[in-house]
Amino acid sequence: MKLVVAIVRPEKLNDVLEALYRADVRGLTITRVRGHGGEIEDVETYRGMTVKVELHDKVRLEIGVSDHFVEPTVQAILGAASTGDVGDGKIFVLPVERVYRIRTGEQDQAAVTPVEPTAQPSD
Amino acid sequence: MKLVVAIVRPEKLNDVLEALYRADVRGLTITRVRGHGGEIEDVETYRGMTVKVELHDKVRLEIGVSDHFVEPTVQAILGAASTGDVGDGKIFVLPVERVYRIRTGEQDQAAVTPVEPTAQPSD
Amino acid sequence: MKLVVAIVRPEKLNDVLEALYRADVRGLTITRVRGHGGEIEDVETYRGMTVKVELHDKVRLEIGVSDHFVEPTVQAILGAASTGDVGDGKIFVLPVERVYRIRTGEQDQAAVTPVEPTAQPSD
Amino acid sequence: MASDLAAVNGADTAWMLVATAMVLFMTPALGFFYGGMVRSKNTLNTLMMSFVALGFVGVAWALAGYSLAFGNASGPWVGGFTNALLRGVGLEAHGTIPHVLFMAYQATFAIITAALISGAIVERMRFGAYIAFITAWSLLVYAPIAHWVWGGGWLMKLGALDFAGGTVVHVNAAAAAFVAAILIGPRKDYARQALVPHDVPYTLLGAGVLWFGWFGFNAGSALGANASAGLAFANTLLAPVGTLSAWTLLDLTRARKATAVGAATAIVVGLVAITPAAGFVSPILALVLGAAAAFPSYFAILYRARTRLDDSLDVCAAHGVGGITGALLTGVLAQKIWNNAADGALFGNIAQLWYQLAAVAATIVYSGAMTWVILKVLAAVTSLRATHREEGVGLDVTQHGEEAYSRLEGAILIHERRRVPR
Amino acid sequence: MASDLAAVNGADTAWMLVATAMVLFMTPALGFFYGGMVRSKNTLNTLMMSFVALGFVGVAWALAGYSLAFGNASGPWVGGFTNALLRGVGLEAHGTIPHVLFMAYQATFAIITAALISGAIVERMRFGAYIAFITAWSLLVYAPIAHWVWGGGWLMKLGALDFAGGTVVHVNAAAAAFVAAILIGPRKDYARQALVPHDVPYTLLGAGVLWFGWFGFNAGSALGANASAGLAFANTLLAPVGTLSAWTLLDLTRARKATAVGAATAIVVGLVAITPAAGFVSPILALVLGAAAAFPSYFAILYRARTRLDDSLDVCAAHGVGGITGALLTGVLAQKIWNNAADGALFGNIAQLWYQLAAVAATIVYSGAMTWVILKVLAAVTSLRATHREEGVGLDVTQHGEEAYSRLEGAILIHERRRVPR
Amino acid sequence: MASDLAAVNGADTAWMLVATAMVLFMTPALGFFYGGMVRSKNTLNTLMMSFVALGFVGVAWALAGYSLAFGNASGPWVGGFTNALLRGVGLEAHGTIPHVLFMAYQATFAIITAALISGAIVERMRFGAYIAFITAWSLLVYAPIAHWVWGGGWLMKLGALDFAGGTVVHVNAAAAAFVAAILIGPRKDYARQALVPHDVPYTLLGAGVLWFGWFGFNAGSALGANASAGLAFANTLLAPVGTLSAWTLLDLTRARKATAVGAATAIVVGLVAITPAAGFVSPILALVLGAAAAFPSYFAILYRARTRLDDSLDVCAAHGVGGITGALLTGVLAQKIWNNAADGALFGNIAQLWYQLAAVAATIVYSGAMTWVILKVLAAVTSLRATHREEGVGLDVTQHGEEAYSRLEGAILIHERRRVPR
Ligand SMILES: Nc1ncnc2c1ncn2[C@@H]1O[C@H](COP(=O)(O)OP(=O)(O)O)[C@@H](O)[C@H]1O
Ligand SMILES: Nc1ncnc2c1ncn2[C@@H]1O[C@H](COP(=O)(O)OP(=O)(O)O)[C@@H](O)[C@H]1O
Ligand SMILES: Nc1ncnc2c1ncn2[C@@H]1O[C@H](COP(=O)(O)OP(=O)(O)O)[C@@H](O)[C@H]1O
Repeated sequence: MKLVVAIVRPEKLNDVLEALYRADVRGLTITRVRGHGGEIEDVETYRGMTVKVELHDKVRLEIGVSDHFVEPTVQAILGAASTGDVGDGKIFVLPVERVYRIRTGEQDQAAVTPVEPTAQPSD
Repeated sequence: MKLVVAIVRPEKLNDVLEALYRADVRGLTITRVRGHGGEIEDVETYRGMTVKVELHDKVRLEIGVSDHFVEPTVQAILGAASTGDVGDGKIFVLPVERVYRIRTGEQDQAAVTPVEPTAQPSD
Repeated sequence: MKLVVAIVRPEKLNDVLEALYRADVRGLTITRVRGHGGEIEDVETYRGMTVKVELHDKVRLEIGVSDHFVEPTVQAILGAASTGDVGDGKIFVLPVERVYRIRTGEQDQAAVTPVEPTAQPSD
Repeated sequence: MASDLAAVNGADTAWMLVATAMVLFMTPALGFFYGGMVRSKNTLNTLMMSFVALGFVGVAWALAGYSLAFGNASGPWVGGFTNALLRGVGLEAHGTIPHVLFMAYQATFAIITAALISGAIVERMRFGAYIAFITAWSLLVYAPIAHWVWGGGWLMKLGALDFAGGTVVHVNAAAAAFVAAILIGPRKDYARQALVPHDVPYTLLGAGVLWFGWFGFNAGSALGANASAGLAFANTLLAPVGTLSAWTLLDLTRARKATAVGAATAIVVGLVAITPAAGFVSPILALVLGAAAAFPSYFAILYRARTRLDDSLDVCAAHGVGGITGALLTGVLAQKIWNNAADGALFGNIAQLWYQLAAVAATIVYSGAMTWVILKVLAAVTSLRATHREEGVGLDVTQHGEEAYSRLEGAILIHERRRVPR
Repeated sequence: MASDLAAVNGADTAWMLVATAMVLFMTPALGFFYGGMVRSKNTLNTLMMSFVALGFVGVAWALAGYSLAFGNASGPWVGGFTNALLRGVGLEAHGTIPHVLFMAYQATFAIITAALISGAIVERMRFGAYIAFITAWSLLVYAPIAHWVWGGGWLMKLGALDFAGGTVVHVNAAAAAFVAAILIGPRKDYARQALVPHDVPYTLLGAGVLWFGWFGFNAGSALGANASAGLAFANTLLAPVGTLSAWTLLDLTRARKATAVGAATAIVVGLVAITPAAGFVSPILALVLGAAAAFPSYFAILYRARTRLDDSLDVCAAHGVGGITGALLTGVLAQKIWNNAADGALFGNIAQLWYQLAAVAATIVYSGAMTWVILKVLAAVTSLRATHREEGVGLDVTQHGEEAYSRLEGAILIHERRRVPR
Repeated sequence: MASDLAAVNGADTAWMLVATAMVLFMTPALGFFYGGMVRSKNTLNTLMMSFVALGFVGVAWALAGYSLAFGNASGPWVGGFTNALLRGVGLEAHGTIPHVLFMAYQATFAIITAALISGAIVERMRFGAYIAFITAWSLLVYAPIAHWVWGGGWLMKLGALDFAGGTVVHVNAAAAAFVAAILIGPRKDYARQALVPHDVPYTLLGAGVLWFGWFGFNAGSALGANASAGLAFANTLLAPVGTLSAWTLLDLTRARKATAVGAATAIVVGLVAITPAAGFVSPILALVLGAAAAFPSYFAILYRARTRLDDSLDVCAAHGVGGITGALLTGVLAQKIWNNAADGALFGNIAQLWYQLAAVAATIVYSGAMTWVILKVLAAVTSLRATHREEGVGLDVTQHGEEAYSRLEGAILIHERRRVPR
């Protein structure tokens, strides 16, 4: 089991979700974040005060996948999130020791297998 | 040391916090997130535009615990967060290499032991 | 490769960013979170309803760094984020298996090396 | 049609044009006052409970409500259908203003009274059922009671004093709110979770606009730009001034925190309390009345929160208790030298207090009973409440198909068959 | 200067003072109505498109616009420069109110008409170009058309009925919006992503304040506190009441969800539709007119969303279709016994419908063509659109150097050379 | 009591009823104008600094303030206690409106003037100390100065022109703000962190409502629906129109960004500047005055931000500099043919400029000194500032026990002893 953590541009989120969907990734969690990297900084002014905004809006995806799913997941994100301009973001793959599905208490593999109307969790 | 990451329903947060409290888990960090899983999708309409909302509000808990605390923590969450309906969420247990308590610079075990008025950090 | 996850006080964020900048850490992602630890709880009242607010605003930083960068990064945060009062936060260092830079598809070390105008990513 | 335009007075018309607009403005304001106090997932639903009254209660008023309240065929209980469909409501003078304007002014009262009830049943009622409820209620409850007090009915003849609707509007709405809260039942999370206002600035915004509009409500009830309007105006300024100060001091005394929700509530309570008294008491007594009115409502709110009555936004404590306090204090503090009508108990006319009590009691009984009947009938044909799942997800998405605050993540555009014109 | 002050009527002046303030209040309200419907990164830009009209269109009005619209040298097409720089606009009576007040009242109309256009081009136009556009537009398009209908021009003489500006304001702005949306082109994400309103309560707030202000707009157009104002007022209440109810029922019928954005839109559509008719039709027919006006605009919005026309906030469907519906229904439902001016087709005067049609057609043609010319000329000297990068980042940061909602993370103070006085 | 009601003029009363409501509406608006510019953790505190003035300053006004300002026993320095507790303030005519209404109108001025000061000391003052401060200030500073200029005091007799309170309200509040900012000291993060407005739309909303209300403030100061009110009205429209345009051009010239906070500020500066001049200058000169007033305040704001003076929301630059500019330009641009009172320097009456200067100087000296005394006395008995910890956590939680925007996580309901009635 791995946890794929990806930081992407907000305007690319829809494309990424679609690509993941096509790659049969169903479960994921996203968070609004702000990131700093090599992007140009914006300058804002409020009355006499000038402010440098170093952080840009990004979206963080967190996707728990079984090992053989890591590669397709990463490829889907790389394909859909890239624009070629500085600021496209990063993907981190973290090791996971255990996963639970809260609804059933199922563990590991079974926990991230999507529910099928009548299917029993395989493996 | 492990990091327990749990995605739960927002309406279950209070119950989870209480269960964790009873399990003697004191330190944790939460984030508002949105998740996609097997849940039914909502359809919204804004003027002529129809929109499918695939992401549902969830809360992400992040809890750093020493190894022997992982099991009670997971059990507390499983017990309190489950409703039995699709969408209850997941728990991930990640390995942690080191932990620091910023206030004191203490490391590892000591860093996640709650402060007692006059206690010295054990182990 | 490691992922340094730090929870700090929002009012210390500026100092932390500056310290990281001086430690040559350029890429990072931050999230608004709420945390519970040993802090005093606030009590709020809305009309007849009394409410105990157990969670305090914090900021979570997530910084992917190569192994030899972990120590300076952690030291920078410890130095800048500490006030000595309960509630300063924690740092977790997590192992990372792989990192990708989305813009280029570069992997690992190269992926977190900051872009230099004309530089090629050095190992 | 325009027979005796001569009797239309320009100055009175100028003031009543504005006063009517101001009272209309109160209904959106009420939406914000209430909307700030619910959870964010029910924001639009709460706002819409006020806004939709502007539609359906307005239509009902034009079709029949105005006639039932003010129609010529005036027995003691209800007006007739003489003015149904606004027949006979023209440009001729009604008092000193055009009749159509008088009708419009009264329409704004009917609308906001119905919307007031919503505070007791937010975050859980099916929206369709709500529309049916307030529309029926405005015809069956509001119109008759307005007739009793202002349309020539029995309370008017009895001599009960209600300058701008303390009883007709506030006590009436609160009685209905009480019954509705009981019949519809508490929110599923009530008393189990902290149900915290999601946007207190909205509540303050609502309170600010309500105060502004209330000048039209109270001083407009003089139906002209005269000394009585001036008095009602000054009192509508001074009473909430007193309530706000007293409430803040109560807050500071109890918990050393002057709450903003409390301040917004205090303004409304003060406005409610002065409503029946506005043109009848002296300014300095209005200040006293306002300060005094803080106490019963303040403690009623504290008490209510410990009961099982999920009158979610405290319509009973603010409008009911506040309205009753105001109605009774009108019977105590009224002064003939200020109002040319009647003295209160303090000035020797103890009977007045009984008339006031009669008006309050009659209103509570009739409004409570009829609300019960309307809701029971509705419950027989449709379900009043959203399902538990809908309540969990929030009424914005489930009743309105929208979110109040979208931040755009994960909303996928559904392409419908696209034609390619332009 | 103050020659015949005697003819200034106090009551009329009192009402028009307020009415003018109310109409001015509509422009910020429009900013919120629009601002709630865009994405959060363009909130300030959208608000500023309304607010900046208060500046530049106001200046243009004082310098020349008022004179071009209402100046004495009145041919059929345009006023002269007699009153340029407000020469000759003094305290003397214009009708029954001070001339300066009449000028101020008309200024507020010019301002909001220009701001209305912005709804079609939000989230992508360069702000500097926008300022130049609306300033020129107010002089070259608004002022002449106002002259045609109200300043003694040819439509006035023809006998077209437009009580408060259904054609001059709404149809006019919508024609310009149509052309501007085409020339400036759709947003880069249009029809590719879900572009969802970021703050629906703001839209409702805007609608509430617009309704309040619109009483000044319509009833103020009687230019006095008289029976005609009373009629216009009642109709401005009843028409949106009808539209809101009809729209809600349409929503419920189609998708079982009564949308809040829909309710806000319905209020505006109802107000637009009654604008030309306000002082000309009976109250009950105003209710009917309002309800009827829901249908064309409702379906126009559904249709537009499937086309490639990115009239982003549906200025054409709300103000264009609504305005045309209102103008034509004025020609059908007007009644001489209510307005002392003309009957409509329903009451035997079929010709009136043709006058109305002529006014609508002339406005659309002139406004559309001139808008095209102005924008083409501007495009020749500067770029009208923000770059794709700017559109991606959002216009708030790129055009205004600000964020609407800052939560403070990562904003670093830049110390400029600091002196050490105080 | 109601002796000479005959002298009450209906039209004047109609206008003044509305004008008073409009000015009252400005105080909540000010709360939003200010509240949008602070950090979110201090939103409610900033709003409450305005709202609470509606309570305590209102009470002080009724008890003694009105009498001190306008009481009959009028020496040059202060009114007496003749009208304390509103004794003798009845329905009789004061000028042409009911005396109670005049008192209410003036109350709204006292309230907003006190609230204006709060902009200099937001995000750090203890709320209890703040209440005590503004209540005392309204009695000891505002009431006497109002007496000097409007109550028959020495500045009135000298012949200083101040139509609606440029000196009494704005220069006065700014002088107090200056002293308060110094005595209370800068916020702990001032000049160390970027203190960015948390909700700019609120600031724009506030500015919009302030403009609306300011028509009541300025045109209402004519105390009747007459030509002078019309002139003041038109000028209150045109001056901010000029300021807003000039400010936007300055912004565009300096940084190519037209800021929204700047636009909101410009509107207020324009309104402040025209306040003393509203009924005294011609409309076209009002436009010029407004445009000219943009410059000093614009650069004062830029300058202030580089000093150590944490006048957090720039009360001095907007109301002080703006008010002085307005007062002096009144002495330059006034024209007898428009105001029947006095010419300014430009029209040959150079002395007028000196009267204006005297009024400004006297106000600054008295207000500054007395504010210093009041705060020093208060500091001797209680602490003026919140602790550093409280400032860090935010004043909403620490002073009011509430959060402005709750998203509900981790709020645990505390069950108090529950009784089980209903
Ligand atoms: N080392 C890192 N750790 C965590 N997040 C990072 C790191 N580097 C970049 N990011 C995230 O990725 C975003 C884009 O990174 P950046 O380096 O600017 O772009 P690119 O990868 O295209 O060079 C940043 O805004 C930040 O959110
Ligand atoms: N593979 C995953 N990785 C990360 N988060 C997930 C994953 N699967 C589900 N989630 C989170 O858990 C929530 C509920 O998951 P879902 O699969 O719908 O429910 P259930 O676990 O009851 O089948 C989702 O909304 C999402 O936030
Ligand atoms: N075990 C933990 N896991 C995750 N986050 C924690 C943990 N303990 C503390 N935190 C975070 O750190 C913040 C401060 O922690 P706390 O224990 O109060 O302070 P200190 O480290 O100074 O004793 C908390 O608000 C929370 O966000």
